[in-house]
Amino acid sequence: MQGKMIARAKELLQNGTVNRVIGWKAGDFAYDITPAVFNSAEELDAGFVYNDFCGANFSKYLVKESRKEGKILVFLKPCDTYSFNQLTKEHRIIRDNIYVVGVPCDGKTDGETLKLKGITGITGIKTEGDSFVVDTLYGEKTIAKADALPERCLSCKSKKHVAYDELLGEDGEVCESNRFDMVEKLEAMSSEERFNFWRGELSRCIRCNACRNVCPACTCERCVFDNDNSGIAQKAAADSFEENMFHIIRAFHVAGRCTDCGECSRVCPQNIPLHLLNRKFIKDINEFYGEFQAGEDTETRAPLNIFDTEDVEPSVVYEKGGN
Amino acid sequence: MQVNEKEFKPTIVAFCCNWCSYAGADLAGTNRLNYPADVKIIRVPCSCRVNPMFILRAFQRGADGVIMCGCHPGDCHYTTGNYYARRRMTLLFSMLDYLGIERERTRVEWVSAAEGAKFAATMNEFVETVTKLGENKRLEDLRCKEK
Amino acid sequence: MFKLSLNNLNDLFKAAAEGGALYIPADDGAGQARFTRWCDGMEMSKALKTVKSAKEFFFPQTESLVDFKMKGKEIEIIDPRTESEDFVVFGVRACDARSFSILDKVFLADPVDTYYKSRREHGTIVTMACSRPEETCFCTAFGVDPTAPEGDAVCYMTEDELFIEAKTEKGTAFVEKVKAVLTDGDAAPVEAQKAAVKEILPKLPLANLSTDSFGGDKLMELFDSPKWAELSASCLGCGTCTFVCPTCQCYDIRDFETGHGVKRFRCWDSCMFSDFTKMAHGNPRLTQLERFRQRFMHKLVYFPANNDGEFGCVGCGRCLSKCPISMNIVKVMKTLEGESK
Amino acid sequence: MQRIGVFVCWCGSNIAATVDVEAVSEALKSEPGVVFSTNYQYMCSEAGQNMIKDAIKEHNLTGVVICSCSPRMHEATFRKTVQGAGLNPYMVEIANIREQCSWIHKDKQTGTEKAIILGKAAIAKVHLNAPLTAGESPVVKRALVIGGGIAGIQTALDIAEAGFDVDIVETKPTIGGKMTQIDKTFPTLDCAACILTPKMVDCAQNEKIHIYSYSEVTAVKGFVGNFTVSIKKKARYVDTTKCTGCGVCTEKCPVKNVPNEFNLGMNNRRAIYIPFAQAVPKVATIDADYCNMLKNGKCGVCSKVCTAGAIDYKQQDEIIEERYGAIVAATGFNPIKLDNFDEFAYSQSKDVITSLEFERLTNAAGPTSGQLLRPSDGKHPHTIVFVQCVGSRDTSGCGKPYCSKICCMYTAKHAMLTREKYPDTDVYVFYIDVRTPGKNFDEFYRRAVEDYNVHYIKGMVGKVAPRADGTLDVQASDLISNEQLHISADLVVLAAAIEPDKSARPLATMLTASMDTNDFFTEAHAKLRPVESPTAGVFLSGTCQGPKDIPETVSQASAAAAKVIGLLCKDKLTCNPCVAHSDEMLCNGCSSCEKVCPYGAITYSDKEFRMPDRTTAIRRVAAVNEAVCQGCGACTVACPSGAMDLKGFSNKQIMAEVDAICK
Repeated sequence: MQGKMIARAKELLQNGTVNRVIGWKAGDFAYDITPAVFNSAEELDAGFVYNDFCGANFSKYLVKESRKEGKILVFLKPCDTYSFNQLTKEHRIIRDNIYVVGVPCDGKTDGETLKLKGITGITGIKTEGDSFVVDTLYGEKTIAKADALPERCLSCKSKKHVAYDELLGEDGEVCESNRFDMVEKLEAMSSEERFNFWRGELSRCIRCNACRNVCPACTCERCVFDNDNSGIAQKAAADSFEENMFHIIRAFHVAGRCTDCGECSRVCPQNIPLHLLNRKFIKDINEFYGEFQAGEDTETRAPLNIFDTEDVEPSVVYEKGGN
Repeated sequence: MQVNEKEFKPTIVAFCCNWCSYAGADLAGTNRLNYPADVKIIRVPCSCRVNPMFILRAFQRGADGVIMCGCHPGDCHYTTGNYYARRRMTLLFSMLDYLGIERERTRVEWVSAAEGAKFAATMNEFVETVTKLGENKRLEDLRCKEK
Repeated sequence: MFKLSLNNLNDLFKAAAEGGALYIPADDGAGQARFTRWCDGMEMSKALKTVKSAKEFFFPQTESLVDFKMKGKEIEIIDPRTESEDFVVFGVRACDARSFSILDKVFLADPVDTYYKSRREHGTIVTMACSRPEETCFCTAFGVDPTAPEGDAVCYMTEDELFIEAKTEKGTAFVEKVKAVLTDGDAAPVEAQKAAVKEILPKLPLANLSTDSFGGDKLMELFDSPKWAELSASCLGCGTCTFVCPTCQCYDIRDFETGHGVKRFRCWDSCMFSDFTKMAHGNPRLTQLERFRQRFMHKLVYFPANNDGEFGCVGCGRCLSKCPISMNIVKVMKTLEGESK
Repeated sequence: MQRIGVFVCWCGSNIAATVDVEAVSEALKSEPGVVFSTNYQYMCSEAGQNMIKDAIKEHNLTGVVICSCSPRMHEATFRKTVQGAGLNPYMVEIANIREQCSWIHKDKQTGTEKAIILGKAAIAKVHLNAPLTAGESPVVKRALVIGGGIAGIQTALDIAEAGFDVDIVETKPTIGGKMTQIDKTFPTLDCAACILTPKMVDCAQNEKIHIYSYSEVTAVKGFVGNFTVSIKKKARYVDTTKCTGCGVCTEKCPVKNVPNEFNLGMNNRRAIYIPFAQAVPKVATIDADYCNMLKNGKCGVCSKVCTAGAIDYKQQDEIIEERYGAIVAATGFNPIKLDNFDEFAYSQSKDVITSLEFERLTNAAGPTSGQLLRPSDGKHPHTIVFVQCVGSRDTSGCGKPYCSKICCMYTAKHAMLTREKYPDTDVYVFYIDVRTPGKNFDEFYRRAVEDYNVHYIKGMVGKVAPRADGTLDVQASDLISNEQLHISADLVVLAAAIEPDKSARPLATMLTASMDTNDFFTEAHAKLRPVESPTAGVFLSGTCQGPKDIPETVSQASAAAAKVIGLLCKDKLTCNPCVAHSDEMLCNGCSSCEKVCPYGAITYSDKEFRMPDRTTAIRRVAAVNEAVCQGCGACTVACPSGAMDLKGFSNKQIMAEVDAICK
């Protein structure tokens, strides 16, 4: 696929369709891949990669990139296209300045996930069939790809591209996903258990803002938490309340807009399962207001910007089962 | 009320829309219908003005319960405001519940300008519920509690 | 040199925690390690590094500076500091141990930061030599020897034994305190382990990283390099690198209105943030390029310029692992290598 | 820092009995920013108001807090008071210590403590108040009425009567609407044409009224007092200024097989036609779908016979733009299509007809010249079955959930008139309920039953089956005797439900007026503002708001006209200053606010900005039209970046109140 992508990118640069390409650039190790803009065939040859570690979702970069001179080529994986549509819908990106090439994805992993599986000292990675063979300073390790994937890919919601100008490879289908399993598990807990679970998770938050800054739904010109005039600006979580406040408000602000791309959890240095907050809203929206997938198209109104006179009452929260 | 001096007195914030619920609260007053002084009302033009951050703010600053009152669905002065408010609060309260905040600390009630009695009854009931729960510990900000 | 069997580690911790706090790297429940206040039975993490560095013991993420209490129109000013207890941080790696000397240069220089100083005085650092360095490690580039960390006392861990050696007065006091659980040890296994690790170090992928192109005298060449643009292009402007960094020392001072008064506190800040060092007109560094450049110029140029050539990086590699877009000081150094020649 | 004055009212003993007013004014005196605090028996009295005015001057107050009764009672009073002392009226906040404190608490200590907290909240808010100025916007003194039925006609006539220009836009070639097709009107049985036609003529002759017939509204921009409306005048291929309405062309046109919509397709007309004799404007229109000349360029008869030279085959649709101060929607109704009601055999038998078709069959200008004849064979029917609630009060999803309101009365009218004119007919009416509230309505219905022996049967018709002999087998159940009935009918008349005209939905979108789930326009308040839409400057007339009979329609039409006149009388509109405001530097351009605004007050545009990084950027940003915004605040919560805020109820003001209360 990488070869095909480079070839196609070169063609599109050559024939003037685009003047630059946003893609993944190889790093020092097998896994430390950086999003980068490539301006020429030479630059593509020198550093463009597409492999199992290209997890970054480029759609947010387009907020800035699509406002620059000329048209940019962007490679989007299926789940990235949902974010792309959402941003198009919200007028955050200028669609006409972007040429989207959809690329297939079988799930992307990263160095941190491998480390969590106990593989450290990584010096090289080879793909052999369904496994990664990892060279480490302390010998070779083999791990099944399925075991090396992060949660967001194990519960992939769609392998279908919902926005593109052209596709490389076959398009996939919307997947049957078990992505709400953990939310359900939490819902079934007692209130106190849930409280303890979340306190445990959120207390690790260091307010680095990585979740927010990577989130394709968080593209505010200035975030309320950075705006001293908003009345709720914070810098560090000086109290456990502020940890809660930041994550609740952030999840609320992206409710109905979050496409569940999972970038927040991917980038969290503290491995906080932030996607479980967003998924709770998604699950509630599906249950209360009908199935809704943000970013599926560029027209449908967001669930919080519309209503039905017969909507459930807020008391549904007290009436439902569990504790 | 037979409230003993040492008994826990909750702090309750009630957001009331100007056109229905605030008027309903006024009617409760006009009819001399008692409800605990723990309830303090904040007037907003419409329930759709209530931002989730106001509710979190109240808990942060020491509220033990927050209730939002608006016109009955279909009767909004601005026609659609309470429909949006309903969705927002449903989702927000569900999220607070999910985070392990006692779900009985939050509530939405539709009170018309004619429902003074309902307003008073609702507040009595809500205060009783929150009093039973005791002090808000799970969504508190310790800095605000230091006297 | 003293030693104890790893089976008796809990006894060591128990002794160390006597009459004060002991912090050890422990599993955080999410597969990573963090310094945690020890309680009986708590096990030490096997991870090489904690997510956050040990700097927070002396320079916590948030710290109350002063309280103002208001009664009507009267304001009372209160120093919130209480007498600190002595504490021990156990298991600090060589890189983090070096970071304290960097932080000292900032906080203990005139005017002395009394908050920091007080914590430094109350803290004893027990370091742990590295036995399994990782690919992201490059401390040697900054002159750190992972097999021989600094610290008040130094530990070495072999298969089944822990060796401990006091280096300072505080370290001696620590060893005295826990002596009951120790036996005399022989330096040979430690030396053997050191030698084994020294075998590995040259094989680390970043072993050859050079600081030759950097330093206080390379200011303008590096500052003006056109390469900052591509390096910073995908930076998200988050503070991950800053907050996991053992040497980043920037902070913001903010007031929090509690309803009864104001709590003035300081908290970590990041030069990568758009609202860093905000002045009347905003952040003086208007673009992410400038903010990004600031962070690396500070570590590689400004800091050595003001501190006798000492770099503001200890090569712990946390930013390499944690940057959401895998941009880091190593990539910056490799890209800019030669720019100043 | 504000200089705040606090004024605690005793309200006689209403407050003072359960709140220690002295303690309240004393406690609030030490709040930051408070420079003056006092209490008085009746703050709203002249003496009380003077006390406030004097204090403002003496202490240079910049903000005022009044602890008194509900702001719903005296907020306006005190705003005027402070304005009298030179302060901005929006620098006043009221702490409601009567309705929400003294009246509900019996214990004086409790009441006093709460009053102090409420006072502190008001002080906290007033600290953040900013002077607000109500904007003004001019009013274009011209009204637009969309729809030229009896509702639109009446509204237009009343507005014109008051001296304002008014335009009627009607999609059909003539005004008059549904009423022109009705034969007689209940309960008085006067002839519809006789009472409608003079009004149509009045419209045509009134120089204040301009009729755009055969025209449609295609776009609406602007806001109350200042709408700009695009109107498409569809090509009728006849120059209306030349056509005299002589009708020669409609007799000579060789295309004779065009279904005549005026008679619901029960007879034919020509390709060039005048809908009916009393049409206004009385000019011909060429039906382009049928005209040979327009279809293939072969014919031209009408042009040859027209002595006025009015025929213009080259005419094009024309779009004009006009400005209005007020818009009235009067788009009316239609009977529903009966496709979902196969059981009544409407599509299978010509002798199953709708009530409106029945009107035409009994109308002297109808296809049978007023003779009640069966459509299938032209014979006189002897047994007629009327079926009510066809598609009304239907929760199955096939029809409409609401009551169409007029069917009971017109069915009684049809039954009665049939029995009167043709005493030899048997007339059956199947009903669920007979609903006849209205002046002289129930008397009318009872006459049908008692004097005219119409057989009213409570029950539903299950099926109508055409028989080989041409009769219709009506199978029904009589719910009172609990019997299954078979009636052999010659004619079955279905009281089809009525629904809003299809043009209403797109019009509502253009007007940003809201609609209910049945596509009826929603009113600003169901009880108290029934002829206004929630969108300022848009009014509702007739059945576009809900099912109505003629008298109700006419009263509502006049009511809407009164509202329009009230608006057009003003030279300028004062806007509510507590409106939303967008901080352009924070705006993301995402359109969330625009989507939740019930008034269409938010618009987006691309603007050039000097950005904090010293670059120039074109950004899509929201702007609030202060004349249209009503200040609900829905947008402020939809906006994630906090760019939208509400003046007078800003995020920070409300949070300051929260803080003060929760202390």
